Amino acid sequence: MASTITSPAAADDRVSARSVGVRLLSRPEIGSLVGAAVILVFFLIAAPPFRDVNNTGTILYQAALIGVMAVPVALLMIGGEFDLSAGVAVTTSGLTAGLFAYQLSLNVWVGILLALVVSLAVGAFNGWLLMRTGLPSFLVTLGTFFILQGLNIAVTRLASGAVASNSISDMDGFGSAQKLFASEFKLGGVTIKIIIVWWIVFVAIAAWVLLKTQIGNWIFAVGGDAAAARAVGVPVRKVKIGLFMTVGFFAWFAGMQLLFVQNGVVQSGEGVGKEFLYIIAAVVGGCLLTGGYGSVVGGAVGALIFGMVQLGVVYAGWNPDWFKAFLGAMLLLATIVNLIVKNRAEAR
Amino acid sequence: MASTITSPAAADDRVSARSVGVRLLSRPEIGSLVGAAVILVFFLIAAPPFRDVNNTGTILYQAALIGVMAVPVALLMIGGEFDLSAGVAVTTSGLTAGLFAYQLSLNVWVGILLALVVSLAVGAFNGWLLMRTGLPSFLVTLGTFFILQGLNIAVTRLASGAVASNSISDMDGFGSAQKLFASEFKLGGVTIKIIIVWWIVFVAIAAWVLLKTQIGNWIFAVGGDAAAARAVGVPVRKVKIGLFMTVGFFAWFAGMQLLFVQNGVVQSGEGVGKEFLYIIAAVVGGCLLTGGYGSVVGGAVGALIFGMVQLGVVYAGWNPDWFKAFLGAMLLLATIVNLIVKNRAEAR
Amino acid sequence: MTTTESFASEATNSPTTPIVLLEDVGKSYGNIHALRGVSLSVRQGEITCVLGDNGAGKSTLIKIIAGLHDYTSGTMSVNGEERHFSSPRESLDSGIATVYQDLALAPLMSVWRNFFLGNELTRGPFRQLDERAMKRIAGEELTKMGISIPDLEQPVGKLSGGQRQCVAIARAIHFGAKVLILDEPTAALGVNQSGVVLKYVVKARDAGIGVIFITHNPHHAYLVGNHFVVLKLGRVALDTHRADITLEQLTTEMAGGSELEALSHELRDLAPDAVAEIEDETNTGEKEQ
Amino acid sequence: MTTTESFASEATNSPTTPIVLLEDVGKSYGNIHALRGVSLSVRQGEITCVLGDNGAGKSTLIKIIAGLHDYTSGTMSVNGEERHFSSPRESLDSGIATVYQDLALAPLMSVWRNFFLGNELTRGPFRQLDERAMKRIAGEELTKMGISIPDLEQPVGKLSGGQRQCVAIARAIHFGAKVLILDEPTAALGVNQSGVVLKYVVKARDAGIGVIFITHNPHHAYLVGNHFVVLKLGRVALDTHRADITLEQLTTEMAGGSELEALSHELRDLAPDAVAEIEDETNTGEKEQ
Amino acid sequence: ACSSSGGKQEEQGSSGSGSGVADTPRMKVALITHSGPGDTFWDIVRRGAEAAAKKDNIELQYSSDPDGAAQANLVQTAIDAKVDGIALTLNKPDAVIPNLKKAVAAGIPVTVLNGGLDSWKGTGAIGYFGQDERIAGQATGEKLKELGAKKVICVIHEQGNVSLEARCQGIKDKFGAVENVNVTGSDQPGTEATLTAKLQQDKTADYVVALNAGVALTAVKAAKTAGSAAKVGSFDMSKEMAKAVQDGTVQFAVDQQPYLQGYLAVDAIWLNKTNGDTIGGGEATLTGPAFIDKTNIEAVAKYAAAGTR
Ligand SMILES: Nc1ncnc2c1ncn2[C@@H]1O[C@H](COP(=O)(O)OP(=O)(O)OP(=O)(O)O)[C@@H](O)[C@H]1O
Ligand SMILES: Nc1ncnc2c1ncn2[C@@H]1O[C@H](COP(=O)(O)OP(=O)(O)OP(=O)(O)O)[C@@H](O)[C@H]1O
Ligand SMILES: [Mg+2]
Ligand SMILES: [Mg+2]
Repeated sequence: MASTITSPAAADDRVSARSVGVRLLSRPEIGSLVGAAVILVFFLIAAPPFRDVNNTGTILYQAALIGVMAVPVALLMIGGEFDLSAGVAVTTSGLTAGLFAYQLSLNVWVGILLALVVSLAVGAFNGWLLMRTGLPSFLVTLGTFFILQGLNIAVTRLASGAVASNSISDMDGFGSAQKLFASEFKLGGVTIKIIIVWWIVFVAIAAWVLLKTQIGNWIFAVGGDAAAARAVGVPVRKVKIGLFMTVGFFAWFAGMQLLFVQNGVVQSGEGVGKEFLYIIAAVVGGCLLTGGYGSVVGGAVGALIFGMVQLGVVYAGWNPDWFKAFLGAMLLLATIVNLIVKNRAEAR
Repeated sequence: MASTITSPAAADDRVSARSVGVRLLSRPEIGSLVGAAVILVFFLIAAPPFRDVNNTGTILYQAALIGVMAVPVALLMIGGEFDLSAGVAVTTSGLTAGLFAYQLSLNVWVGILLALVVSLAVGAFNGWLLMRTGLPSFLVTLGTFFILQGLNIAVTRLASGAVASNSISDMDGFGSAQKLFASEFKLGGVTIKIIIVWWIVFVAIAAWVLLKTQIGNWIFAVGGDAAAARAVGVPVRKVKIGLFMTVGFFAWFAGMQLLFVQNGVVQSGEGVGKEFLYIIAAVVGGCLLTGGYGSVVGGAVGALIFGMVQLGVVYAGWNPDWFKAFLGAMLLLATIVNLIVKNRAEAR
Repeated sequence: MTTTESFASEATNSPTTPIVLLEDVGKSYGNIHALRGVSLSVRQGEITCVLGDNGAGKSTLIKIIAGLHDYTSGTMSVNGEERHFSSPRESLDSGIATVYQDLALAPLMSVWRNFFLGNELTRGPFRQLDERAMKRIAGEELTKMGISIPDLEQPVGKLSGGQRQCVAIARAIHFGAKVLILDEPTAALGVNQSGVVLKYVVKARDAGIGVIFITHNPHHAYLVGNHFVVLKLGRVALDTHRADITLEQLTTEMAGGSELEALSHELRDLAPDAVAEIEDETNTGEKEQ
Repeated sequence: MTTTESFASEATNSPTTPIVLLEDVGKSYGNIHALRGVSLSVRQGEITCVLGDNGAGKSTLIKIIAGLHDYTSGTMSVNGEERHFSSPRESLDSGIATVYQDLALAPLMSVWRNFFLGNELTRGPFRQLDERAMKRIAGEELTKMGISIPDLEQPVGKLSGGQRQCVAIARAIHFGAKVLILDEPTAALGVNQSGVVLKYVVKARDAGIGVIFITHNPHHAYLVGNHFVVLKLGRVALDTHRADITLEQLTTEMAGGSELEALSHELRDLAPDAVAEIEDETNTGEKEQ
Repeated sequence: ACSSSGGKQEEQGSSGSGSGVADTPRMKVALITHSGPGDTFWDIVRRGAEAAAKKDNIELQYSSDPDGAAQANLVQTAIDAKVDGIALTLNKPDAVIPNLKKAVAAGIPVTVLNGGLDSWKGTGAIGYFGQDERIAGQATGEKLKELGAKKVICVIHEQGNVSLEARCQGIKDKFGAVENVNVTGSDQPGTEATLTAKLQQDKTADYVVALNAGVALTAVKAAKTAGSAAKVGSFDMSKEMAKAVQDGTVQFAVDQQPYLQGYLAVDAIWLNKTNGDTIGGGEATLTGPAFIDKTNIEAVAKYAAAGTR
């Protein structure tokens, strides 16, 4: 009698098996992958230079420029928050390194380290203020967005007397740093910028962290339902601040790329508006704006879609007046394909 | 015996009375009002021209430029959606009226009507696509944002051969339309642009609709929990499409204001980025980005705060390099004041 | 007393056409077939209890009738007409009011706004909300259910679980027209409030309304039901009238037909030693932890 | 059988220091004073039932112990130390596991991820999630509770109400260390599953864990409880040991002390004419609908 | 960790245009442009204006907003603040002119700089300092012909900007084989990728004309990445641009002397206020175009390095 009650529930015959294919199809990034494939095929047909494998490097570079920052932005979005300051934070990082090294005539690497500290501090400040005030992250990071934008210009002008940082290209350590952040190499005829390699490495690590570690589980949880996560003991505060600091870290990296790809000069007005490109990449890649759902790989695919469309229109040689209209139509196309794939997967 | 059960529940003595003051304090817009007051006092002290009552018109005008569109954007946000195309839709409206009237040599009012039709259609399209695909509104309206931005430039160039619409200032009906949309009058020394009057009228009507009508109730409900609203029979689809069409209507109005304040010429590249100012105004005014909470009056106050800060920095004659940094700090200040007021109210 | 008695049996035997009739209805969520070949009829003045294990498909069934989901096979007719509701509005317009298990309240809206959501009272030429009337009615209805909500302006999200449930039930009862569907309405309710709800259900039935009542409490079911449908893994396992079943049998069916010695303890007035009996089972069970 | 018997009385009489001790605790939400002067003790190997009407303050009370809210007056000591938990993590680290009434599950996350949320198993030098082990354990624990969840990768948001509740309970029981708090755990559960949960509760008690059990079902309470606390409008209205009260008295107390003729019907095996009796009341009631 | 090369330590003393300060009464002049923040070109304009202000004992208030209506309202705030003069750009003439007229009506002398050649007359403004963008474009077209270009890509870094469109249009007027491409000026790496793609797509292009210095330098890099032989010409100067012209990586720069625009626009107000002068005699004073290439860069490089050219 007792065994009847503790015995396992009667076998449930209501579930038809889902093939591995269908299981795969229900991953958040798959829809955007199919969307990317559609866009790729489209441009392979419409834009002859797209077919030239040598141009792959250019397309990947365009994607990587958004894609690197899309990694932490996707993580942050899965964790339920926004960072509107992500775009200008990149400029802040580049400026910090450039101005600091130049003004104090220090080895470039010292400036790089200082920029890292500043970037992490900006992220930590965002996260701290968010948790401290309970304001929506849209507002908090909007504040830092404006503040950083202002500081970028004002401090640069104070230090260098102009609206760009002074060139550090002839200073000690520049060469080695440039090699790390902004060199390029040939791979069978294709010129590959090193940022593409870094991008792939970052995506791989972040995807692994998100799906296969405790931290990743917590990120999903704080984004899906912060109250529930807190109730079962997830350190919501730490996770969110950590996410903002991750954005800081990546902003540092992107800032260094910006600095060294431009021969050691950063324009202080740069970066405004980029935050939305990162968010767009993450959303196109299947991240939910409300948090709790998404994938890092999806964010990368979103960046790829965006990069392909941007350059595809150029490669196709279309009238540039229509550029934005094409871009919009393509984005809609990619996301609707995304949607159809998802619905198909769920109906099976 | 039966009466015992149906009898009213025992009187609950756990609730201490809340004074009218505290009740008032817990309205969503009050926090931002206090924030606005703080900013006002700040600039009254810091910027002498701010004290000159004759300059009120300038400040209100600056606020109204954002505030008019903040009305439907706040409603939409309370209804749980975004519209990233709101900024360029204004330009689209102005261009449509201008180009159409000029190219076909029609009475200006015909162009105005056509622009209304187009604006409403854009809104309806946004809403329809949103409901049809179930995509987040961020993505859908991002698509229309790019498409409209592209069309604005491409169609303008096709029609007028330049990047601005042809002037319609000498055409029939221009004078009467300008009187309606972009005239100004004196009120005891203060020059009041008519858009300020319209703004106040719109805010009053929208606030009334939101708080005192069935539609308003439904807007709160679809934003707070669309599934729950649908379950009790609220026509979620219609409400959301209606909200997008409201944005369309206001975009039409703002477009007409743009057209007639600029003597019948609209630059096709204008409007990009303004959508965020509207959203900022709504959020600063206490609307929840996730929907279901907020107020129209709050959105108006948000626009006022933004306008005051923008001009206050100029009136104070501060170094413009620091402008954005001040703006950010002021925004944070205003929202933190907002928060403190709210918390105080709730703790009472 | 006799009235009811006869009413109940009348309903049982009456050949009135059902208001809602489901025939062979199935529903799949992707690869999960939550309902398969379910037939059910709801008649005027009759309480149909739908019972069954967790995940048996009860809520899915009522969501189909409420218009929240569409069914994927079979037919549903309402008032003799075959229908596919595309939204809950259509179901409501056919006179079907529903209390959902997950409540369907907008958490940030005040109690009275939630109460009247979708059925707002208006007045005047501008169809302004009649706030005063709505607050009064909402307050009265809730008081009648025996709960005290300190402040009707409070957002629903701040109420206790049971208070929220009462709001949903009071609303459905207030607006119910022909069919009233209640999905585990008493789950979060206190003893007092449960009694009130059961009484309301009976009263609704007597007013000629067809009621679908979902519960895990066989006592509640047996107390008011005219007709019992037990679902098991998405299929109808039992469909019987009150006259043809005893409480014991019903309870056995609800527990999935397994032996119920142990469980029946909790369904009777028990002496403390019952605890020990349960204890026994635990010891025979093979869980380690 | 005797073991338990003696255990129960032992617990009742034992002078062991309480693991959790609340003295004169109060809690206000703004202008609502949800709790006032509540004292309560939770002892090892004892089940404390907290009972009371809807909105009486039960959930507020346990949220204080669980570290979700801080209290505004009085003192709480855990393991003899006075504590103000600033987060549930602190409470968990003191060995207190809680099943919340509103469940605390992340709806978009899969069942197994929810089960282990905050207590993930890892392996290898990189502390990678041990998915295989977690899925196995989650599956086993849920099966033991007698529910079948077709697919552990399914998001929790798609489960039925009872299935969700089972996930939360199974998790708390699996990780419970010293104190187990259950806020209306059986509310959405079927007959079968309720029985299993009650058994688990008893088992936890016998393992020396202190249990706080909130329920609206006096049978469930009386079946397992050693100690009963009834809250009324935020104050303790009754605080007694099992030995000092009968089920009838307890039920009366729970219903707020009102006359319970009518309600007791639903608590006993009833013949069909019970319906008529309820009917009677309705007729005497003055509600017009 | 000091650097052995570069850095501030090697910076040369900057050449000031320091001369005496006028003893005329202190004045307040507002400079209101349509520039976005952090733009090198406008930084030079501002420097010119500041130099004039310093010399003339003027307190300069700079403000800018790329949005037409907002710029117009900035003019209104200047009127409200009762400044003694306003220097403004008229790139969005229809938006700004109404308030310009108001300023004039309020007795405030107004000068126009940089943009608005076609619309400043009749507004009551006392002078215009800038170049005719269309003519500058046309001159560039001639120059490209001279240089033997066959196919030109004109890079617009702000889509829908009237002056930029006019430059490309001017080139087209005289040269013909011109194709436009849009980039985002404030995003250098993105600009590089887009230009790379354009050059990969159009292998016949042998000249890229950028419309500001930053984009031109990016175009040089893009041409290298794309493996294209295309040469680069540019509008506007900067420190880096001067170096690029010296190195021969950029063939020429069309200079409109932004420093001069800012300087004259402010100085003209001072002259008007203190001496009733008007510069240009009711006609526009053109500050460009001047072609700077290898032949004459030496004369300019020094000033470019100081940030005044
Ligand atoms: N939206 C959905 N998508 C996928 N599966 C679902 C969905 N809703 C319910 N299910 C599944 O359908 C089955 C039946 O669920 P349902 O909610 O109808 O059960 P129930 O009988 O109401 O259970 P309970 O008594 O626990 O409320 C369950 O296995 C559940 O996991
Ligand atoms: N966050 C909150 N803000 C304001 N008031 C609250 C909040 N949470 C609960 N309350 C109020 O406190 C009182 C007690 O609520 P609580 O949830 O503790 O009741 P409960 O005894 O658990 O009831 P139930 O049996 O219905 O779950 C109620 O009146 C409720 O409205
Ligand atoms: Mg259910
Ligand atoms: Mg509770």
